[in-house]
Amino acid sequence: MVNTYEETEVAVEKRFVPKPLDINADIAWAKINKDILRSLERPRPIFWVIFIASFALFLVGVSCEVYQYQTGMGVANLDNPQMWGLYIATFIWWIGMGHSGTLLSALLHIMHADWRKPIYRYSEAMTTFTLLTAALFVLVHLGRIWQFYYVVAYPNERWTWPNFQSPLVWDATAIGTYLTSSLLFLYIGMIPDLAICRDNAVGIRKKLYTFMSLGWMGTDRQWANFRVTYLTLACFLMPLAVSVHSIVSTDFAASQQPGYHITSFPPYFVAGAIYSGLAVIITLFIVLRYTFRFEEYMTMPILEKLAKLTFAAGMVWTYLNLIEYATTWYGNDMYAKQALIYRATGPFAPEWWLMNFLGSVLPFALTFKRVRASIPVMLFMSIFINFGMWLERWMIISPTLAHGIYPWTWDDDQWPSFIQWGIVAGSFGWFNMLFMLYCKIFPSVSMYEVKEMLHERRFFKSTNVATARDSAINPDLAVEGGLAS
Amino acid sequence: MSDSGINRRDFLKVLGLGGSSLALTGCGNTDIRSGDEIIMPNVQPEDFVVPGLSVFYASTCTQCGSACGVMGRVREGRVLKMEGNPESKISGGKICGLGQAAVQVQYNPDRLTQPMMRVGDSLQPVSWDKAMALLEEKTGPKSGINGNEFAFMTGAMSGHLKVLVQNYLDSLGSRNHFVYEALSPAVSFAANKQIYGVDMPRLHFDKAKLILSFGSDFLGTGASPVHFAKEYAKFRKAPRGTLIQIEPKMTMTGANADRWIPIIPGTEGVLALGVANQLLKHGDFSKTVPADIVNLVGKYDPDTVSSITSVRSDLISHLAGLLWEKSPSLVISGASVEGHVHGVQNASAIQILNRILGNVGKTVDGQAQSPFPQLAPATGSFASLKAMNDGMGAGTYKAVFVYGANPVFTTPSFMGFRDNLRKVPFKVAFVNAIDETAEECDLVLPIYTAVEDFGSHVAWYQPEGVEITMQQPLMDKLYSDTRSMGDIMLDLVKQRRADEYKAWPNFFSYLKTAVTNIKPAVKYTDTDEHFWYDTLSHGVIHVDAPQQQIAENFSTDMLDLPTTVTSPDPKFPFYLIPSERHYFRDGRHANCGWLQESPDPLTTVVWDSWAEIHPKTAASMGIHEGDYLEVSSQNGTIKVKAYLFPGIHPDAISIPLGQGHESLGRFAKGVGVNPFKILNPVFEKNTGELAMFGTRVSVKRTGQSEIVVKDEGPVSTQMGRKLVVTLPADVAQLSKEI
Amino acid sequence: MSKSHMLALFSDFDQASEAIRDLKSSNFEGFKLDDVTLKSPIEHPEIEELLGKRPVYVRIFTFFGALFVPLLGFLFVASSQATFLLQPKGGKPVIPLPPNFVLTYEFFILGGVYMTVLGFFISAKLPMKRNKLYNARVSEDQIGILIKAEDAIMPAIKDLFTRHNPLEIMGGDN
Amino acid sequence: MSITNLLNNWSFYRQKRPYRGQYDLNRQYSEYKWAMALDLDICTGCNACTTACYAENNLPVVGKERFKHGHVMHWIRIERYWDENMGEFPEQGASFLPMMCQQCEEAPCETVCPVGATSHTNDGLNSQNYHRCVGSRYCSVNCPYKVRYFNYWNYPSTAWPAPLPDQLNPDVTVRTKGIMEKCTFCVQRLNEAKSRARTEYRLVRDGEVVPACVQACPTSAITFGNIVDPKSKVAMMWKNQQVDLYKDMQEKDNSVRGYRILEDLRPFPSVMYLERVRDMEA
Repeated sequence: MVNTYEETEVAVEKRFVPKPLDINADIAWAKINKDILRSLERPRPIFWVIFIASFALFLVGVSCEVYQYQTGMGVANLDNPQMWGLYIATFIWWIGMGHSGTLLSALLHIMHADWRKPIYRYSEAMTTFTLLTAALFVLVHLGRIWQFYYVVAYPNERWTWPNFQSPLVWDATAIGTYLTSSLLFLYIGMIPDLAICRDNAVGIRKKLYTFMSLGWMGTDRQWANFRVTYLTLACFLMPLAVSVHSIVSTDFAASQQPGYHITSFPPYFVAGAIYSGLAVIITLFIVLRYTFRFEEYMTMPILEKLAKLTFAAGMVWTYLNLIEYATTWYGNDMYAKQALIYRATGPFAPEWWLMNFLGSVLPFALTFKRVRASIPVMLFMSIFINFGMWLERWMIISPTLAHGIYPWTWDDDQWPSFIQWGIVAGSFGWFNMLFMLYCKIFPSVSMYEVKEMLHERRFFKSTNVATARDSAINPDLAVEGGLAS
Repeated sequence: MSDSGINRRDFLKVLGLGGSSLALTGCGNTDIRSGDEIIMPNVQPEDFVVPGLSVFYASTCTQCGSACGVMGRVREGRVLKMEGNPESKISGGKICGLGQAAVQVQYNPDRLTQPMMRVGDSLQPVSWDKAMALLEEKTGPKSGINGNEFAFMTGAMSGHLKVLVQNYLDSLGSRNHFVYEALSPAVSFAANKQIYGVDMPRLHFDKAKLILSFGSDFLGTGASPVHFAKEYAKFRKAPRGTLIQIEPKMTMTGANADRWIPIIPGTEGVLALGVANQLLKHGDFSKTVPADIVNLVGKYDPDTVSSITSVRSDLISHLAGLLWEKSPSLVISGASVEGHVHGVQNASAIQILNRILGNVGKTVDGQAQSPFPQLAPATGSFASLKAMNDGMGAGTYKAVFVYGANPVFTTPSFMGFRDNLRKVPFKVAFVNAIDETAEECDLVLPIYTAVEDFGSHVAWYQPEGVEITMQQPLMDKLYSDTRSMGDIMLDLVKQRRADEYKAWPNFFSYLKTAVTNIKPAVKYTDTDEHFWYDTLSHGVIHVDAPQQQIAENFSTDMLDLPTTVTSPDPKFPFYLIPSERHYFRDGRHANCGWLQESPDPLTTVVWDSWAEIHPKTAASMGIHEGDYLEVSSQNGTIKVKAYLFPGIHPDAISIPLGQGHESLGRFAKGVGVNPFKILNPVFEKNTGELAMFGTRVSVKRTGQSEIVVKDEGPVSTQMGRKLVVTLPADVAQLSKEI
Repeated sequence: MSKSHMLALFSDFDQASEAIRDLKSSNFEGFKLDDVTLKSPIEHPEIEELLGKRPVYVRIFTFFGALFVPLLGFLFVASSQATFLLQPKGGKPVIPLPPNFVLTYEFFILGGVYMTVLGFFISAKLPMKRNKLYNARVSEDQIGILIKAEDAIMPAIKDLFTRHNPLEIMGGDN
Repeated sequence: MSITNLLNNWSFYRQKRPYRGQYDLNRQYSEYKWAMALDLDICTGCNACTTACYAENNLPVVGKERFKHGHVMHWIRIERYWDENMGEFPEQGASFLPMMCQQCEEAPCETVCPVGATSHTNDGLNSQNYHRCVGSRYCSVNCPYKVRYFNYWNYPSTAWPAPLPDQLNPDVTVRTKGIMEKCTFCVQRLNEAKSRARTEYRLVRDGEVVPACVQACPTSAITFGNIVDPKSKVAMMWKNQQVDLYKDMQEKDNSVRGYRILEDLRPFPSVMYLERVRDMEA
């Protein structure tokens, strides 16, 4: 029977439970500009202290590299079976962190999940800088760093080209594509905000922003093009991000080294990448929220959502991780099995078990609301998870190389030298410097999109019930109404 | 007959065409060093030096006593690499790593480049004139030194240099030519002399179906490793012979054996008699074996032997069975058998088996009788060292020369050789690089290396016929201030016998004359000149000589071996095995980087000394690989890393010789330890040789530990991979192979 | 006749859209709807109902980029492999397909992204010069309506705007 | 670098290797395929080959410290294995395995080099181009035999104190830091022999040229030659041992000794080993 209008309304009133809002809807738009532009103002002294510290750390890395450059790779304490070490491990780790930034931003944009809006900007920036950091390791790890350009396909009279069969060349291509594309994605998305900066800046900055905002005026024509472009880019960037880390994984999956030669590596790496990326997003979320007083924009519900996502990603990674062990075990390939046993019992056993604990057990803490709600705890969680993911990369590289196919060259007593550790540490200094500079030059929260968010909120608050009612009668309206948030 | 008559240009042309000698002795082309910074060393090369073209010159390897014929690859006036000389019956075109390292002796960064004279307690460089003047003053006619006050110690020598040395001693009226080799075959020579009446019989490995080797590492060390390796290869081809090795510590030969049997050091002879005991059961030997020997052998029943030797009694009869069915066989003994108090008895007991099996004449045979006894090698003995040491101790000698030996390094500490040497007023060493002995000397003279000098050699193991191997310079002298040992000896002889030797301005001409005298012996019909160049270009002279007749006199008194278990001294529970590394021998070439870095075949350890100990023993003592052990005998203690090694008798501990130098340059100094030093004064009772394997030691953990630097990884098996596959001999069909 | 510009600022979007709807209904001559431009701090797709769809050419660029760049990429890779001294590697063919497909895929993304961005700049006429009637507040929280019309009708439009109580009206007065 | 080139030679560019007839006496550029046969039964593990290689190929002596860190550069190494079912004593002796670059036909190292520094020559060698190498060390990671050695230090300035450089072989470069190197089958000797043969309008005769290790080996355990020439010793041995260059897995009678190491990984090595024989009755 057809139910009457009243029945429906009552039913809806009963059924509809308003969701907690990600962001308070009544912030004045002018205030948004003010708050966020404040983060671009002259920094406090503590900023410079941290900046100098990071720079010093970076210098440590540089000096280590210079020493290695002059003496030879031997100082890194790599040896015959252990041809790769922390450099490659850390390289994968940085690349991995680069994933959640752009990937998440693009994914959530396509899915109209508007809680991405306050956090996507700095995540994309993070992506860019992690990629830049990762690129350093590719160079550092080369025996003849001064010949690195041989890997680039450039025309020359000798008709020599890179070997396009090599996964390393795929890497170079993929990372190059990813770096430039996500840089463009970041820039395009930032143009309206640059316009805002331009309108509020003076002096040299005015010139900079004027140049970069390309004369954006927010006309409806510009907005129309902007919408299409941004969506298209998002659609391209999602598969790209996935492809990048699967290609990184082929460096190993495509080789014959037992413990590398595993079919499930591409998804495994992507999962790990997203996992660690989310963790670092949380870390930066908390840092920025605290430093720039962004409580109103980077709100707890958003952190909560991130935490849940992290847990989900963590579980995906855990699953693939276990799958790797299981397939190795039941696949019963002698080489791979020995390598696995060696990882679990050999000299690298402590790191290996710690890795499994941090990666697979620790995230279960995220199932508790009290954990998700506590900022310091979340900070530690995110950092430890990322440490676990770094260990994972290392456990893929070193123990397996130490215990390859050929027993004569097995090697139990190889440990990274100070040079390797120094360069790894230096990379953190490098990343910090870049990111801190970025936060002071460009808005780390997207103003115009926060406004859009509020706009929709206002719209729904006025029409919440109505929409709900319509949705009860005609569901596709509900979608349009954006209850998807 | 001297070369003074020849026009040098023609001379060189001939050589160039003959592709033979780069005879640069005294020829004044640019010094290699002067061309150091120039891309092509010889800016104006002699016309036989074709840039970019390498020429091979025949010579002789002097790295050990085997006197292999070798070829030196020479390019732009520099010798680059040593290869075997196919015309040499000894090397057969092959070469070992030790021989390869000859070029590193030549280009060694720590070579002595000028004469050194002792000033106070340090050696200072002097000019050759001064040095020779000093020699003249101390040993010349005017010095009034008489023959008994003079001693000349050399390593094993043969050929014309030896003749010259002895002539010099004659000119002094001295008999004191002390030939000393730390690892000399004197004991086996003595045993062979007793039994076969010859120093060294010829062994036909290729003819044998079974080789029963008691501790003879013929593949690694010993008489002629390269030659024996070649023979071994033939022996392994179809019909494939079986090699059984019985020794306390696995040698390279043992590692290649079909069956390796560990045994208590020194009891090999007993085991041999035990085997004989079983062997006699297989048939009637009443005609071939004297009754007294049969009776004596009768005492060694398997159980007694087993209890003495720790070899399972069933194995003994098994061995006898094998020997019986696989005939002809060959039973040989090696250093670890002979280096005991009753070494000769051991060796004789082992040779008994050849007698019983009737191998003599089949696989054991006489060498060719050399028609040139004066060139025959002097292989050295411990006795001569002892004589000289006592003489020095008693202060008999006013002057001592040392050449080709390093006694200060290789003598056990109980002899106090260093102190005795110091008592001698005037000591001269002829060396390539300053070693421990040279450090003690008053005058150190830098001589040519083997690749710069002329010479002739006769190996003490001759495969077939007699092979005189010629040594000729492969390049001009590297350092202008070095001289040929031959030239120096010639000058010294001329001190007293000037007119007899005036025909020869230098050793080159002397040697040329001497060698040309051999011409009739080889029925060479062409001119002397051609004979000389022919000889040089081929590098060897083959003289077919009649075979030595070998006797078979066995008597029971050669075989008085203990029939009861010797109870070990509780204070020193371990047998010390000072093992001989195949590229180190007595350690004279420890300053070659290649040899230091070439892994020991069995342990794969490099750049170090180590103590091999059986895993079982190690476990019982709580020793792990890399633990520092204190190995002490009555005469001293050395600290050395442990290496757990399954191929050693649980009651034995083995430390390789050749390391532990206190001198001899950057590559050798301070590397490892020197087990020579802790050897006990135990002597072989028939010959008085030092019983190298007779020392007992105690082993103590120090608590320190360090990684053993080796090529081997953490595992020593194939871990289930199909890397080296072993096929049972009865399955393999070698006869069908190519 | 000369044309001139006028910018009206409104506090929120509803007022602005009302004004435009009004403007639309009252049809002055010599004035086209294309001459109306909405300036807003955020995107308002709804406005298209009033002003009609604005032309967007980005997709065409994207299409060609994603189509031809990978093709060229493949040819580039293949021909360079063919010319690289003809050295077979690891028994694989000189031009192995699987790796080249991976690279082609990257070229596909690359072409797509770059051409899209290029298309955006061309289609949105960026970079452009701001005309003098730009007001910084439209980037903050106000909605601006910029119209271009004949001077004759300018006063009429002006009081049409004033009816929708704008915050400010700039230009158009001469 | 043209499309016509691609289209004309497409099938050639798509040819997978090794294929039968790839090496052929009548083909101008691939009438050689160098191969080895190594008899493990008569290899005594004496290391003469290793030292010969040091002398011939200018291998640096790295010293104790660097050897400890696995930086040793021996292109050919002798491995010593104990039997897995060994009791208290190794009663059947040890197994020695000389291991050098196997010059695989389907070499795992070649595909992965980012700059194409290592690739296959026309005479079937796995060549290493020192000038092109950037030192990513990927080839070594992917080498199943781990026979590629990396210059971790600047050996030219440290490993040869004067006058040791005078010994260096002028036909072979001295490798600087940061590049990969490996056994080349003494390619300098092969090339010399090939050009000599070419000037005399003939092919290299069997036994005319051998690598340093083969020349030194006192027991002649290693046989080297051009496997394309059916009359060469090495070719006859391969045939006799039922080892086929183009087959990934060998199915053979159990009395035949020939095999290639790690065949199951399908690298198609060019070195055939002959199984060690032991008299089990002894």
